[in-house]
Amino acid sequence: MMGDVATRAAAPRAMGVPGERGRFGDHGGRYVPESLVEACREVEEAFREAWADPGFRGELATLLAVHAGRPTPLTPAWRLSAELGVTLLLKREDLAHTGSHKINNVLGQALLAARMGRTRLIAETGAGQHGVATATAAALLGLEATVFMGERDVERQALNVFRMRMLGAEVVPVRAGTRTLKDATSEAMRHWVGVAGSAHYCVGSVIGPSPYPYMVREFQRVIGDEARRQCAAALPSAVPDHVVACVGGGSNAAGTFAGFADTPARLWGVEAEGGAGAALGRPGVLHGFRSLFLQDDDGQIREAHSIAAGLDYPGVGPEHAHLRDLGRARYVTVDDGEVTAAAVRLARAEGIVPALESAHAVAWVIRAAGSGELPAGSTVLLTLSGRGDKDVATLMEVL
Amino acid sequence: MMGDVATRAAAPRAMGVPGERGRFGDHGGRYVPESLVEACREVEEAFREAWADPGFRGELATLLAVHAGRPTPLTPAWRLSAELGVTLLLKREDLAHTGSHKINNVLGQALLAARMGRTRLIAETGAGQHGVATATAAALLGLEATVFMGERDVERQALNVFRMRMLGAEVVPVRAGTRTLKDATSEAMRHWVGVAGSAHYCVGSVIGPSPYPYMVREFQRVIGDEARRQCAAALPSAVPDHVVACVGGGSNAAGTFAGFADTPARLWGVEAEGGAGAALGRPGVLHGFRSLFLQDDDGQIREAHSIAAGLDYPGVGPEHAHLRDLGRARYVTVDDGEVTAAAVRLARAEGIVPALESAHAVAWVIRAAGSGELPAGSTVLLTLSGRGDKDVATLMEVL
Amino acid sequence: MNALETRLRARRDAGRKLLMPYVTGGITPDWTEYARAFAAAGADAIEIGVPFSDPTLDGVTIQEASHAALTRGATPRGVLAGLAGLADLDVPLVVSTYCNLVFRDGPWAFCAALREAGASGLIVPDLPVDEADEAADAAAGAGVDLALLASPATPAPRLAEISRRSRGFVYAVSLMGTTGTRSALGPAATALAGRITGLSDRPVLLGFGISTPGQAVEAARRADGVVVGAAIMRRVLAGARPDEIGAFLTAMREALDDPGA
Amino acid sequence: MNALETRLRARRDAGRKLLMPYVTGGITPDWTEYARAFAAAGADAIEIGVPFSDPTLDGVTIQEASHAALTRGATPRGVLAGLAGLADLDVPLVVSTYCNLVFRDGPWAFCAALREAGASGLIVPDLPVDEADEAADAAAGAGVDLALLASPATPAPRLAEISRRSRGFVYAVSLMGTTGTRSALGPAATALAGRITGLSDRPVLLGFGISTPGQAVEAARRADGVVVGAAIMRRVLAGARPDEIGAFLTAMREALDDPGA
Ligand SMILES: Cc1ncc(COP(=O)(O)O)c(C=O)c1O
Ligand SMILES: Cc1ncc(COP(=O)(O)O)c(C=O)c1O
Repeated sequence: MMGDVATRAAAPRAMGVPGERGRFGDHGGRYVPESLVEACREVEEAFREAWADPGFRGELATLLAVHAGRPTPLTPAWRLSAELGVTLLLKREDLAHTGSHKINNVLGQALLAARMGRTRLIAETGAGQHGVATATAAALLGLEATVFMGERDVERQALNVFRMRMLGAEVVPVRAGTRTLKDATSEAMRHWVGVAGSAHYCVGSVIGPSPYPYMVREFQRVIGDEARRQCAAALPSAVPDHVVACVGGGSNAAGTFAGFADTPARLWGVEAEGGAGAALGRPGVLHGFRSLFLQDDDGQIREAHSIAAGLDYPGVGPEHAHLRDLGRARYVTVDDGEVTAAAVRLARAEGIVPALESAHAVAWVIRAAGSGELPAGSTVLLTLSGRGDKDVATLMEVL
Repeated sequence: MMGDVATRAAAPRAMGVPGERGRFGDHGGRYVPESLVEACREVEEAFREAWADPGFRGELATLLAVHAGRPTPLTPAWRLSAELGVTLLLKREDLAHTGSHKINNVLGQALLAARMGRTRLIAETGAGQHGVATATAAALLGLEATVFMGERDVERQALNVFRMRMLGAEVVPVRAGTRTLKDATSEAMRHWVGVAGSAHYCVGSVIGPSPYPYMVREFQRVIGDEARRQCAAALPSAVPDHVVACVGGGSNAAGTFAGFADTPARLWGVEAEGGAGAALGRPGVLHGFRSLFLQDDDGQIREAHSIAAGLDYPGVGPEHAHLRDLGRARYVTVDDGEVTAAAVRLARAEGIVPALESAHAVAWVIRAAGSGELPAGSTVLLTLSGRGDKDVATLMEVL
Repeated sequence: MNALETRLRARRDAGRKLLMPYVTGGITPDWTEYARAFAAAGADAIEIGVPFSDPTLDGVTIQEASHAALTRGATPRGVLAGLAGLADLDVPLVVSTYCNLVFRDGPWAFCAALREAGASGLIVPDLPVDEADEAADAAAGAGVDLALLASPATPAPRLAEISRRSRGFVYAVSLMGTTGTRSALGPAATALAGRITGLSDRPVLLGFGISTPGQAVEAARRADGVVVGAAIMRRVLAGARPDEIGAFLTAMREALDDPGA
Repeated sequence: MNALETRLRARRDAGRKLLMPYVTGGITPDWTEYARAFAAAGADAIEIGVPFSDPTLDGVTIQEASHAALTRGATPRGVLAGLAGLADLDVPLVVSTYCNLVFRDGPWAFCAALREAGASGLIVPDLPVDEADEAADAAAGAGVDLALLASPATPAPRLAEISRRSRGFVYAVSLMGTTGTRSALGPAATALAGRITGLSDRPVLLGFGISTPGQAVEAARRADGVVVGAAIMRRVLAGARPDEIGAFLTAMREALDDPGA
């Protein structure tokens, strides 16, 4: 850990534009079949050009405002704060259209896809949140949508499958491998190879080949940018002492962190014990990027396990791996029991039933409050990435 | 209809403060057991005092903003507008916390209850939306909550029952009568009689004894006030030609209409064919107020039937009965088939899966667009009262 | 002063404690036999409920009775026709029902029909004094006494108004709750009766929850009499025949007449 | 120039069309027998897949084969040990696998292990040329040829770079898709082979979807040879023994040798 300070000082400004070939330190890159290199390059070029275009940004900002309900509020968790002895502010992505932060990214990519002349979106989904968001954006912009979903998830998430179909999307059950998110992602990539000229692959988190981790973070940074302004108005210190978000692939966390990377705020990513790519993973390459993955000694990828379907991914976005290397963010884990208890506690204290993914962040704050990690009196911004409606059936089983 | 103009001219300004004893023309009033008169009077006094207090209003406005996500956006329905030949703007109550406009009213009443020193909220609920909203507001303000729900609805809406319990509310199944909303409302009133000193009855719509219809309309007028401002920014004409909302008890419609009562906008309330108190009901008294109710020749109340649980009420708020008498608003009906088709169409065109209640308003616009009622080229504000997540299981059965 | 109030005052003034039993009209095919049994057991007035689909002030027993009667096909018209068949009884008949049935064809028509059926009183539990003007006029016009209800929560000036405007008697609600039997009479009950008798010399009947002779005696210490409803209907729903109800009321009558026994 | 490329060039220059069959290492207990059958049938090189849990560029057949091999307990170490047992074959062995397995202990260690096991070539389908520096150095250091893939979507300057930096041969991907048998070879396939041969004199093998002698002949018209994978593995998964696969390849060999026949 002695090296940390030097590394940090030497590091380029954290969370800026990634280095050459989409690198975040040692991580990132574009490890895709040659057949997809050109497609990725086109996405990158189109994104860089669009992102530099105030017209595109304005169009996206308008969609986010009039369709998705941005800005989302910053809610002081009065009662939980009093109980925990810290000042806890919740960034309410659960109030965004379709119920989570996923819509921010998806509207950005859908708009980009339309600008690129693509007529169809491809997406992978686990619990179905990203799939529903993609189907939503596609409907809104008059695009088609094909969503790949592990066969097991199709069975477990019948309601979301129906929502996607109602929104006009085609849902393709994936029978390969473990028949869950990891395999749906592989299948979406395979499918993209054949249709890259007409379809855009709408990746759901800060994962995938370059430029996806950067692009998705930029589309999600609206969370952090808004929260930064809102904290400035809500806190005497303007900037919170701690910034906390759950991490699956890491998009809500990346979007949140991006707003605070240049502040003294400590950044915390909370992972599921059984899907802790950043906290417990080892360097590797999957789905087009180099990062940290749960894997065995041979390099075979492990299946992730979490009560929160959205955290059921064995890896983590490359920028998180880099932030961990830099020591700029820290990654911690909570277990399923802590998560369900935290969900109930937040519901009772604040009248908010969080997504089980988001409850991971809450669980860690509950555990850490008052400890050396999160001393009493701290101010904490927590991104509540989604609402718990989708998880009620799961909770009914376990509570 | 020749009398209309005269009546309208002679009428007091529509949607102002109700007349003596909570009257809206012939309707309203306070037809409650003597044991509840004092409780109603206390609520009225407390409400009038609070509503005149900028401190209370400020506190409520803050809660609505930081907790419930207000203002909700006004979304131009681009694609559906083009298809229908009218300009359709959606007021997005589906994006409010807990998924519908119900939270607006409930936060107001919960804040009032706390101000009155009450420690518990009582509520009736049908599908569970108002119950979830009440449980939410109670949790947020540290109050207890008891929610009465027909036994049949408890079975049909298991997820919402669980949500309420997770939020800390007690859910009481009502075994009386038809075991649905009407009976839950009766039971909530019976229960209130015994505990009025310590508990506040949080009525879920613009129904009930005075001051509820007025108070709930005032708490919901935030919909109309926001929409009025948003329309002024979005429409060259500033005011839409038509304002449309679904009507169960009528709270989202009343809140919406309140923002446009003093404009030339035509007001349309859309009811379920099987629950059309305003369109098909006859004068009567139930649940503490005089209004229009579905009933037989003897005066026995009919059970309502709608695919949308929230419209499954045999009456309508007294102010709607009055607006109908005045000719200031018109009430129309759509059937279940039109409603499910409209829900699917909105999903596909705009990426929004509406609550089946809200889909009633959409269905009517789809039917009427281009007709004499809603001529081509009209501008239409439609309040989308809630999101369809709760209805996906129902839709899966019928589609 | 109409027939009902005249009769009740006279009996009270004669030192008798008043007993008004209740039956849900139409609960059985021969429901009027219950009224006859009430009369035989010494009832001073008989309350007949016209069942309503949504009896918001009733507890489970009378809810169930109303539901059963409606399921059997009971209608306001039918119940009033039954009443007309009781013209030979020398006991005032008091109809109780909810606003919606009174207002369906308007209170004037409803009260005229009551009169025609031989009823001399009317109770409408969801019609508080503030809303009672029209119904009171209609009742007065038909020569029917509209009895108003008072509750333990009613503040003093309002209680005075209710006592003043009530006709026939004042119906003192014994507790903050719905109809239904209770194991004990609360302290609010007799206190309310006392408050009313201090404001008006109109007969005061205490109701809600009175189910045993002991409770009736206790209630009648401050009130002029009692209403017994759910305690009867619970038995009727369990299958008790008119003579069995008669026996139950006879015991109550005796206790009221001789509280020391 | 390492062993693999030297051999392939020599054969090509001698006018022979090259045949590189593929087998998933560990797919059966005696999987190396398939490699022996390949050699016996006239393979010019043998591709051995080291199965990976998430084969994102493979179609259902090789996915299934990888899954089956892993379920049987196949590991990179085990597959390489199997390779070492094939040292007596006079056919270059080319290992194909995904980045993650190459990078697990680092490409230097991986390539050294390949070398030790007797492999002379390496294919990593998710390692495009831009990311290949370190692996290329490691392979070169170990004397292993890292063959790069080119696809119909690869633009001209990039194709030149791939052709230049590839070692052993250039792997021309016949179509925009995953591995797996196809009913016909698309026009993109031979066009790509032609584009590459115009840029470099390194042998060009066309792969993905080649499943019949006719397709092989067609492919070899512009390319220097073919890779046959899924067509073999489909048979293996269906239970075909090494001699049956040998017969299948013999037919292909004959067609390549005598396209006119
Ligand atoms: C509500 C919610 N939060 C978090 C996640 C995890 O994704 P990420 O780490 O990219 O934010 C998901 C993924 O489905 C989600 O639905
Ligand atoms: C989404 C939604 N819309 C409308 C209604 C009907 O209520 P109201 O007519 O009071 O707006 C409900 C009631 O539950 C509802 O949940």
